[in-house]
Amino acid sequence: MKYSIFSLARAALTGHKNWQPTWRDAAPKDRYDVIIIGGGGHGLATAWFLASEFGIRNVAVLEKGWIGSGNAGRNTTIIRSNYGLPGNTGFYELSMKLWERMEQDLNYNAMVSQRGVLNLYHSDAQRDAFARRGNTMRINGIDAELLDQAALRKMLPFLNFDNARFPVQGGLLQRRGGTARHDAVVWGYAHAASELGVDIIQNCEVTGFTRDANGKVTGVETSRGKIGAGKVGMAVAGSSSRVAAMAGLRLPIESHVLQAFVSEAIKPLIPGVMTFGAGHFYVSQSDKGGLVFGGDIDGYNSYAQRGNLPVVEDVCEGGMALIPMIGRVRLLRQWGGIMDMSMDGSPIIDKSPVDGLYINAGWCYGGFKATPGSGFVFAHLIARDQSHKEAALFRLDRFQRGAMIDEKGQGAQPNLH
Amino acid sequence: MRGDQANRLNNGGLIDRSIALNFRFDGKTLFGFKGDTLASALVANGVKLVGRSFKYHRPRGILTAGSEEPNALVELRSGARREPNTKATTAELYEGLEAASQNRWPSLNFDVMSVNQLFAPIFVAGFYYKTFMWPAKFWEAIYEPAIRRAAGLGRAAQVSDPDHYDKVWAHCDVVIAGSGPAGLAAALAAARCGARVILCEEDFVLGGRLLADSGMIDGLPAAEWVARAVAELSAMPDVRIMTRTTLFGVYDGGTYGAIERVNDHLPTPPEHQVRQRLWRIVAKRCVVAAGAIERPIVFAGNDTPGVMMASAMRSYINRYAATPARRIALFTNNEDGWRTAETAIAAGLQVAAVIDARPDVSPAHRSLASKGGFPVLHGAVADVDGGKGGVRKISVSLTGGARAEVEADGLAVSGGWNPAVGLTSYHRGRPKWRDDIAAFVPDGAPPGMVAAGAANGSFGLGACLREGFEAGAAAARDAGRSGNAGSMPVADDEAFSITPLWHVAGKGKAFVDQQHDVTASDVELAQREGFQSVEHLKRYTTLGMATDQGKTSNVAGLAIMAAVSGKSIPETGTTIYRPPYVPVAIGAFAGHHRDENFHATRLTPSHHWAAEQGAIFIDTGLWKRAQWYPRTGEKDWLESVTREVKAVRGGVGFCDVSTLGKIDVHGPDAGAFLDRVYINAFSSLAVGKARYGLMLREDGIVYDDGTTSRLAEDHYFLTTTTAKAGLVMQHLEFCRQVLFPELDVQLTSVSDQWAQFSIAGPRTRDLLKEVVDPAEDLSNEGFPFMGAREVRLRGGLKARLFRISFSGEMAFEISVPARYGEAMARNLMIAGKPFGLTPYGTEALGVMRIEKGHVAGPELNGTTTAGDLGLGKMMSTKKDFIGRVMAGREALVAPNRQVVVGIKPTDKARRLRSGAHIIPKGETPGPDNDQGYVTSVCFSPVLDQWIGLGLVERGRERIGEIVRAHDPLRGEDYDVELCNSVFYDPDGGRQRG
Amino acid sequence: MADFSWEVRSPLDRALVAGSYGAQGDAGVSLTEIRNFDLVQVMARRGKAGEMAKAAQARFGIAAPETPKAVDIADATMIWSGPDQFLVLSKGGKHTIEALAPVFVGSASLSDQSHARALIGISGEKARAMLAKLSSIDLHPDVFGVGAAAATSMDHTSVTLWRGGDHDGQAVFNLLVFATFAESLWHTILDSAAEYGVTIGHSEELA
Amino acid sequence: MRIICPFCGERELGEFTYLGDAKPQRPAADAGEDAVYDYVYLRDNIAGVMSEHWYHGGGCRTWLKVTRNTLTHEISAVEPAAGAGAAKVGA
Repeated sequence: MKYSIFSLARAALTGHKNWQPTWRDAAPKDRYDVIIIGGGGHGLATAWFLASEFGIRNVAVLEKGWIGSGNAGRNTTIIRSNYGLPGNTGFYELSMKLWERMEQDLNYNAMVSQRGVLNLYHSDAQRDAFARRGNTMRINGIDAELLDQAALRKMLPFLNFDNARFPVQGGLLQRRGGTARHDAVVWGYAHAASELGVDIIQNCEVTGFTRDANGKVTGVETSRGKIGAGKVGMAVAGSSSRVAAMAGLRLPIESHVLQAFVSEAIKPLIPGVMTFGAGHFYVSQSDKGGLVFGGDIDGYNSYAQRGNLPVVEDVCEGGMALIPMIGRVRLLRQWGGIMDMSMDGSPIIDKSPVDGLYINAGWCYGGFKATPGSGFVFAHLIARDQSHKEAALFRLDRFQRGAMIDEKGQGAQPNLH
Repeated sequence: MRGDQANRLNNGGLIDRSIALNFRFDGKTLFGFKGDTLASALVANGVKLVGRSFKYHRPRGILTAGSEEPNALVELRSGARREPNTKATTAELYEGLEAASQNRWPSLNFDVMSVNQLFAPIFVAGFYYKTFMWPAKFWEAIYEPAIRRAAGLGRAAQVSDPDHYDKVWAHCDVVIAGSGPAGLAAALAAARCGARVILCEEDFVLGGRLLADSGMIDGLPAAEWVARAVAELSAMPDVRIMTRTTLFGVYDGGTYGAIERVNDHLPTPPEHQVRQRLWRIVAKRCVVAAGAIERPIVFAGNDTPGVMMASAMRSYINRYAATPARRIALFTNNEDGWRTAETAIAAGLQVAAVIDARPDVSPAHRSLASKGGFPVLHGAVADVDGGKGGVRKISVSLTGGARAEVEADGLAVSGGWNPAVGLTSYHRGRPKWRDDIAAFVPDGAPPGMVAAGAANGSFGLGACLREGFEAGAAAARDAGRSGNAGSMPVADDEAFSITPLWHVAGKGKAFVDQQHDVTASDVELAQREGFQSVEHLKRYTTLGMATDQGKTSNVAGLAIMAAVSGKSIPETGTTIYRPPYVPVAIGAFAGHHRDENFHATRLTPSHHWAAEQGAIFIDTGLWKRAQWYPRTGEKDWLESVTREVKAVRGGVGFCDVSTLGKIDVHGPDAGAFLDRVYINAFSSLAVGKARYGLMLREDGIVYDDGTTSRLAEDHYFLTTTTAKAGLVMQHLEFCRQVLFPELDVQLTSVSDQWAQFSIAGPRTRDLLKEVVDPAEDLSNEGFPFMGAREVRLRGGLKARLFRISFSGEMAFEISVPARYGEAMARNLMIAGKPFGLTPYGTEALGVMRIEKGHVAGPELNGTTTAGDLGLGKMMSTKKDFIGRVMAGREALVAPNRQVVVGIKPTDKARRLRSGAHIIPKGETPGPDNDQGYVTSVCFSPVLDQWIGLGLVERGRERIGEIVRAHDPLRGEDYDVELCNSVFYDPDGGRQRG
Repeated sequence: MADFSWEVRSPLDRALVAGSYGAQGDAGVSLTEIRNFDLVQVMARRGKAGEMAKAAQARFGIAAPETPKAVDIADATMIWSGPDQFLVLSKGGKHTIEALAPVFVGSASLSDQSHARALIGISGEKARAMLAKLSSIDLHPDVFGVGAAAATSMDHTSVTLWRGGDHDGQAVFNLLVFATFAESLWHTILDSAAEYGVTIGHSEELA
Repeated sequence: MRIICPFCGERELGEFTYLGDAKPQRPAADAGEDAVYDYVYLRDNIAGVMSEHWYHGGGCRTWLKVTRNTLTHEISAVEPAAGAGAAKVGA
């Protein structure tokens, strides 16, 4: 069913009684060409790209709960491609380009809003690091601007310029960055993939892999029975280690909780996305009016999907330090997502050592913005058995070879990335 | 009585009629009394229309009398203190209160955006996902700005919050949420047992529902019993009673968050006082006695001003002596709702009718009806006639199909009660369904927490007291208190019968979530479109996501979903409950940590002296460091810094370097220990000598560097960079305690013990001779390069002297105990006067280190190896050390790595900038030929040009090559030469001389 | 030849303004900085905790604290600072690092901390209420009695806190804070105490 | 979260710093690159009870081995690292 203002107006005449489900709630078949484990943004995007770009339509997406119940629905909805290291830079820009055409691709309004992403700097050293990163972006054809304090005073007069512990000196701005409505991304991919014949199977938890005599994966065991597959891709960030363990693999990944927060809805206050450079705080304002904000991970391994008070306080301290006018705005909800924190802060998209099993993992907090790009390159890998060139460095063996992609320079300590 | 409080009863209520308070709502001056909330004062003044809804801008009135209020949200106060979305139902009235309605333009009465109601047929749940997609560019330009302006509720202040907040810790055996009958009984029992008790009540008066619904406890009227209980509790030293305090969250290890609204009941906080205070309460046990929330029934027109929860109506009448209506109809599906009819009659109001959805009504209520002269209609409200002026007429579909109409100006609704299951569910416990009360009750509460009374689904007064008392006593016992809980308060239990009714089908908009304008048909649409999981329902329709967190709407929403999808309510389940229980000001979470107090500030021992000299300070981590010392007439920082560098290179200067991390490494195995943490050897270092050391992480990447001196056979003095001081200490303790526990070594941070100054320049020795006791031999022989030992200063003070140089000049670092730091700076200035001694800051320090090619933070960026820094040869092959194995991985030793190299523009007048990238000459910049970047730059007074260091692919093999510094961010592109990274005195003769 | 004066300056020399601060009326909190003390960290060598204890006993005539306690002797206080380690706080040069070195030779490593800390005495009716804003530990008299000590943090800064003998029936809390953080923490303490009213002073005597 | 430091008693989360899984042991000097790779990079990432290294940096500066459930954050045991204080291994 095509969505448009016209279809809405027609539907209104019949009291909206004729809308079809946004996606088909399928029951599992015996066998698929490709099974994707994980009905989040990445899994559904992979399925859609397999069907739309690579002509593989006999695809199932298996979701243990409801689609979008993992990190796709627990993030702060930011999209950007302001990365500085080879591997990341090109990949996130590929993803950004796919964001820019997503709604037309999917016939679903995911409210991709390019209101800009601004990273603030508070010292010469930070400015220099941003200059390096911004120039990397420009050399890769990505928009980037280095703004000084005068420009920021004009653009964001409410920042704490004059009374601050760490005065804002400037910022690196990517105007094409912004936000998207996270749930709508999930539903949009589900809608479009389903239209192309992909089976979306909810409440279907994978409990194991079936393997042939050579060890090749031949399918999965699930809470709804065995399902055969030519290839199996896992896109289960937050649970990657658990799923990989079913295939006997240990990953360079730890699971950590990242909290996020939303305030009560208020009239427009903050124009784009901004990130405090002297504390753990970033913020944007949703179309509904809530300030959506977050900070650092809690810092310890966790699968609990909830965090503790010190981080709430830390994040709000950052918020008040940067934007002291939000003191009387109230925090409405806090929640936690489980991050696949990799050992260098960058993702893994690669064939696994187990034949027939493909890994998409280790997204740290970069997962949401990567959704379309991840889906595309993972579909490419599964369809062609070859990495897409923009994902060629996201190899699983890069830690063995010493080829880490470590934007923060924190090394093999996931809670510091 | 002051003002026109037309709807104020002449008697009764917990208000102080002797204190009249004047307030303004939407510019109109009104009066209320002390003890009022803004909502009760509005009710007393006959104000029915208080707000406009989120999407359709429908007129809305007050629905509840508590923190679950979805509609009566106002902007409270003005200017910098404006607070959007403040619930009128919990805002205490104070003299001069100002409030304005929200989300309307130009006025509450005439709201242009109410035109949205005309588009309501299109504005169904999720409509925006289906449109606004073409043309693509229009989203940010046209659609979204319009949507953003229309959305949101109140307006936040646009200037810094002028009030203060703080955060406090509290510890107790038992924390209790709520001071209704269950909470008070729990507090009494726990406290009598000897427990340390904290009782949190979000209201400004203790008593909970007892404030509105009377009853008899221990033979006393409830109010009197409450007063006695409070008096007993107040007299106990280990009981803390906190009103205006909401327990909003539970965290791990028995940590609870509570927000105390210390001074929100005053126009502004008194001097030296905070507006609000965040409490972190550590409790062994928690009793949740937070009560229950009465829930609405979804029917057409249920959002008309004048439709109010039945219990709220009782609160306004009994507690505030304010009458929401003159002629009240009651719509109930349970026994409890009838109390409102009793209350209305007792207050002398008319009851128009009671519409009861249950087949049977008790004889007592029948006789009430006949005495009161009002009909009992079996059926349900089908529609409400009324607009912004409020309820006028109610149409009722009677059981059996007939219709009836009731004329009334107020409609009280009771759909039953939902226990407040928030706190008990915040650790992802899922509440369980109880058919007998048609409600979810707590299950899977966090460790140490128990619900009691209405919060546990026990609605009778007697049951509340009993459960509360038992829970309080048990909590005290569990916390190790063995006192006697005394006698349990006793009251009768009222009967509670309910016939669940969620939604009355009919025409017209029937609202589930009033604040977010989610209707019953939106829920049905979501089901039709496949959003059947409750989480999908919530996300698709935004049900329960408003500022009330769905306290009045969630259960009805999922009940309707259950009905349309043919499942039971427990099968349908609830969404995940998330803290905070009530929205909490961001300022309160931040507390003291804002503005200049955001983080602590560290000051060097000579800080105040430097400030006297007019130093410009720079933030380095938490430190304030002197960046340069401007002198009159200097036109910019560069001139000052250049002067400082020249003064050092040509004479002598000094700089406070106390910020370096300093660690005493003691013990017989200290040398062996350092051998394992540094890539180079330290056990071989002679006593009295210093050595530069480099540390790796276990992954083979450089972690930190610094000089370490051997002061005695079993005592090394290790220095770290300023940035890594704390982390290196932690790392070394890990090595000592976890990796190498067999080594006898002890570590102590002495960073704050020593004031350390670098004294550098060819005249350093001349200066030091004036400072150091003449008996000390400072000659090259007596104190050679990299020497380190204790010396005596003139005046007898002992100091440590290190002959090390970061500047490349003849230099010493001198340490004195920190309380002498300022005296040291002053004495150096006195002694150095003849030599033109110049204090220099971190900028000049940086210039000289770049001239000498020393690596620092920008090069030690967490991705570089010792080899990249040109220090690969330091890696010992004779011993194991942290990072040795991983440093050998193929990609870390690849020949094409980016390595440190010197960089200078070919045009000497050109300014070099950090962050510029290195591109081969003649090529178009792209990812494939991006060969590195400039890490550090300075203007070199020695070379009279800008120079820098960079990390460049195969850089050291390319000395002399001309490449491009490509800096599109700043619109620059120029030729630079790759050169030796040591620009100044490459032989090192000056520092050894 | 220059004429030097080696004047000592406490890290709170500038920040501390003697007198009253904050709310008027009877001060709820009293703050006293104690200046110019000797402070030595004593850390047992591997397997030498027993020998260290014996050495301490011999020197001070009383056992050094093995749990978080502070022990007063005539001219010094021994404050627990971690497992198998303690601080010796004294005045008048009797227990300087030079004086203690021979006592602990072979059993413990010593590190001079005399200049690394500032020492603040906190008392008054509202001392606990004020400290509750800074300290996450339970200072209830039943829990943190006279002689109790803690290595803990305030405002993300490491401190050593112990309860000395009561003065005029009121608890006295002693706080050792790192010197370079002292001024910053001092201001935070004043902000926390302002609502109760504060009396401020400094002293050369240990409480 | 609150951790009972074996030396200081129960303290709040903010006084501690997390490192990670305490199970992997640093390989011997001659163990080879694969063993060190495994130690540095690979994790069991347990969903359940896990032994972890925490540092009481905001207190007594002791490294601790904390047994904690990563699903519930419940802490069941805390013990000091082998070399905490003056402990002599094997003594």
